[in-house]
Amino acid sequence: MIIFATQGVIQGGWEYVWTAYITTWVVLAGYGVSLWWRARKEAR
Amino acid sequence: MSFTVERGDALMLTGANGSGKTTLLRCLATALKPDHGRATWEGVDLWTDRAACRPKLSLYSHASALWEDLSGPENLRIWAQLGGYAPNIEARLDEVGLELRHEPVRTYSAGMRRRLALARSLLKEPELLLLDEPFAALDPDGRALVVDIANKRRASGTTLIIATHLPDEAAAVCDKRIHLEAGRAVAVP
Amino acid sequence: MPAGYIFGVVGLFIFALTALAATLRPGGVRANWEHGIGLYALGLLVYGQYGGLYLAPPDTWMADVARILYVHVPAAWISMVAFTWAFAAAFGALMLERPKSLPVLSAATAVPGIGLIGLAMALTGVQRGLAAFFGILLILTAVECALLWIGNRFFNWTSDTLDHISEASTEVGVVLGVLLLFLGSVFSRPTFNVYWTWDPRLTASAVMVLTFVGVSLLRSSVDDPITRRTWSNVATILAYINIPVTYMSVKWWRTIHQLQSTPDTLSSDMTFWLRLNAWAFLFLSIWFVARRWRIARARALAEAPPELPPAPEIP
Amino acid sequence: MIARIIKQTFQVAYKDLLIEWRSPQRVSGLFFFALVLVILVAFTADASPGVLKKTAGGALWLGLLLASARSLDLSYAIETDNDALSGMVRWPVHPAAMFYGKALANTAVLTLVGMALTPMVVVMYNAPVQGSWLQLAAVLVLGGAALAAPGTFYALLTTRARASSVLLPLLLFPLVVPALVAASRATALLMDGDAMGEAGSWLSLLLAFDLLHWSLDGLFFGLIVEER
Repeated sequence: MIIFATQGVIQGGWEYVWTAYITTWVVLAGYGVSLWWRARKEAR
Repeated sequence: MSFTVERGDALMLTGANGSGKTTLLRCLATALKPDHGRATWEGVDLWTDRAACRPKLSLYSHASALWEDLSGPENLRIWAQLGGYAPNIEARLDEVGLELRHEPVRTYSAGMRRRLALARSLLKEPELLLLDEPFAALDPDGRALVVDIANKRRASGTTLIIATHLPDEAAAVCDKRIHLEAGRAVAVP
Repeated sequence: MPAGYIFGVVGLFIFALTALAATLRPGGVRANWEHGIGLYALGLLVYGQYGGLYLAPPDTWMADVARILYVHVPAAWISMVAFTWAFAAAFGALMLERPKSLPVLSAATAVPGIGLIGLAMALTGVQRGLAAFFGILLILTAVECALLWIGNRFFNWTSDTLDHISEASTEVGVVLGVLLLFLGSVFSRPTFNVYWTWDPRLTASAVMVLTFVGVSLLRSSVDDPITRRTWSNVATILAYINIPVTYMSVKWWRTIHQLQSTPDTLSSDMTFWLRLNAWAFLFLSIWFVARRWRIARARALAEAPPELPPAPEIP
Repeated sequence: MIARIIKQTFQVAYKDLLIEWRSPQRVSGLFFFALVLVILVAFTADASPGVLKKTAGGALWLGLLLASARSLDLSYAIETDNDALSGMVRWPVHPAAMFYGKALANTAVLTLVGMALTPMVVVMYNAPVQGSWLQLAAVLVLGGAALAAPGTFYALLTTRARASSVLLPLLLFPLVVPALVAASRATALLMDGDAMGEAGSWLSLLLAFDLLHWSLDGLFFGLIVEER
């Protein structure tokens, strides 16, 4: 768990970092796939 | 299709529903940009120079362009002011056979609205008067009135183009006729 | 030159080369030329994110949580960049409806623009800033008009081309903007102990994203192609111009001080990874815009009316 | 040319206000709509009197904003009933005159509703005006103008687009955030006491927003009013 900066330094917090990175990848990859999908649908 | 009207001519457009009469009139009235081809008035392109053409044209159609909450004379007065035309309201109302009434247009009957809308489109004293189904929703008296007004305008040099389902009525005004079928001019059946 | 820039220069070089090759290719533009920059962006993104997670040093105050910055800050910058493209393309689409006015406007903005820059050199303080700002604005307008003229004259750019680019950029900007808001919320939980703070940056970004969502919706609810083009271009321009005003207003409204997330306040190792990720996001969004542009163009072709025979000349 | 545009502007504004005058139930309906919202904000916030006092400015402008969306829709409904709008384009009324005329009329209506609403807010939120009434009037006029200009612009787009009733708030509300923030902060300061003399800077932000939108929207109106 995170302790809100009592002495100025935040400790740990890797779960937030992982959430952020994984979301980024999911959003970017998801958008890329949606573009590919829509382009294919449009080509037909 | 391609056609020319001379100044003071009266042309009748006939054809079934959806044959393109209204679209053609709207293009001529600068209400619609022609997708293809062009129309000119005395050498001036109707769409690209629409600012110059608009004061000379008037379209009378099923869209009456009236404000429902204002009375008939008020409607006419405001339209006259907006265009900078002489607001001779009583004479205008008299011309289309309406009395000076101060109830809002909301309370008018369909025929009275049509007459008021006709009075509005005549405010401009247009060089080219486009009439889209001018006889619709009018009683026999009203139709006779429209024919009478159209003939008077024509005598004073106004060019008329009338789109109608009733060629017999319009024949009292027009001497030329174009019959449309699916957007193309064909021989009169 | 800081180490991070070399990746940007390489990427822009790849982009310019592939675009030029595609344009000059005899027999028309080959499809999918933009995959070059896309692959480069993907490689850069993998490397940058790995570096952000494991190679970059932890921050003095925020320790490992600061690693979120390597995705958060690029998303913020590049969504802004995408909206800027949308704005520039919308302006271009409006201008290309009157291509003859382009050289005139270009000259008419370049001359006072250069004059203002010259004036800025002689002035000091706020006056200098104002003169420089408007000078740069005018020169940018002049440059865009010149580019539009060249594109129109030699590369067959039309109003539609730029409208499709604007449509694509708006969508990419909205995707990055939504991502940005989510990441901001994830970042603010461990650092401020709340998921959302009404600080100026956050509020202004949220309003900006919502504005452009509105523009996208407007685009999808107009049927006539030409009406849609004009309306959404005008709406894009108004939405973009509103961004600085929104930012100023919410800044005055609530001023909670916040660490500045510009490279200058971070250690040089951290700036390197930040720049690398920003380049990766930039090239990725170029790729996205190009892909999305193709879809928009295909749709426009599908809905275009069939060709009619030429109209007879009016005598 | 300019003289003609100015003349037409006032004719259009006169026409809109005359229509409002002829059907006063519209303006009074707007007033009560805004009033209900102001009351509901107080209900749902369930705040202590001190906090309520601070939210008075925000509640007033929220009520006005939501009422403005309705009023803008209505101001185009009178034009589109019988297609008077296209009639004006072809008459021809200059697009700038149409925009400024309608925007002026909308400003007048919104300011009027705001002026009627202010005493209600003062009483119900127990927020007596401590600043100058003149400044408050300026906030109401400038704020009304700031909602009316982009509103007049976007309401035209949305009346002609599909799904218009959803689209207008989505386009308009994010855009007027600066005006809303400035107007509600200035109102709150004038009601709650302006110790630091900040109301002036909010007024200037409002003025800047007004200048931006009254100039640009008027410029672009010609592009959107024409049905190609």
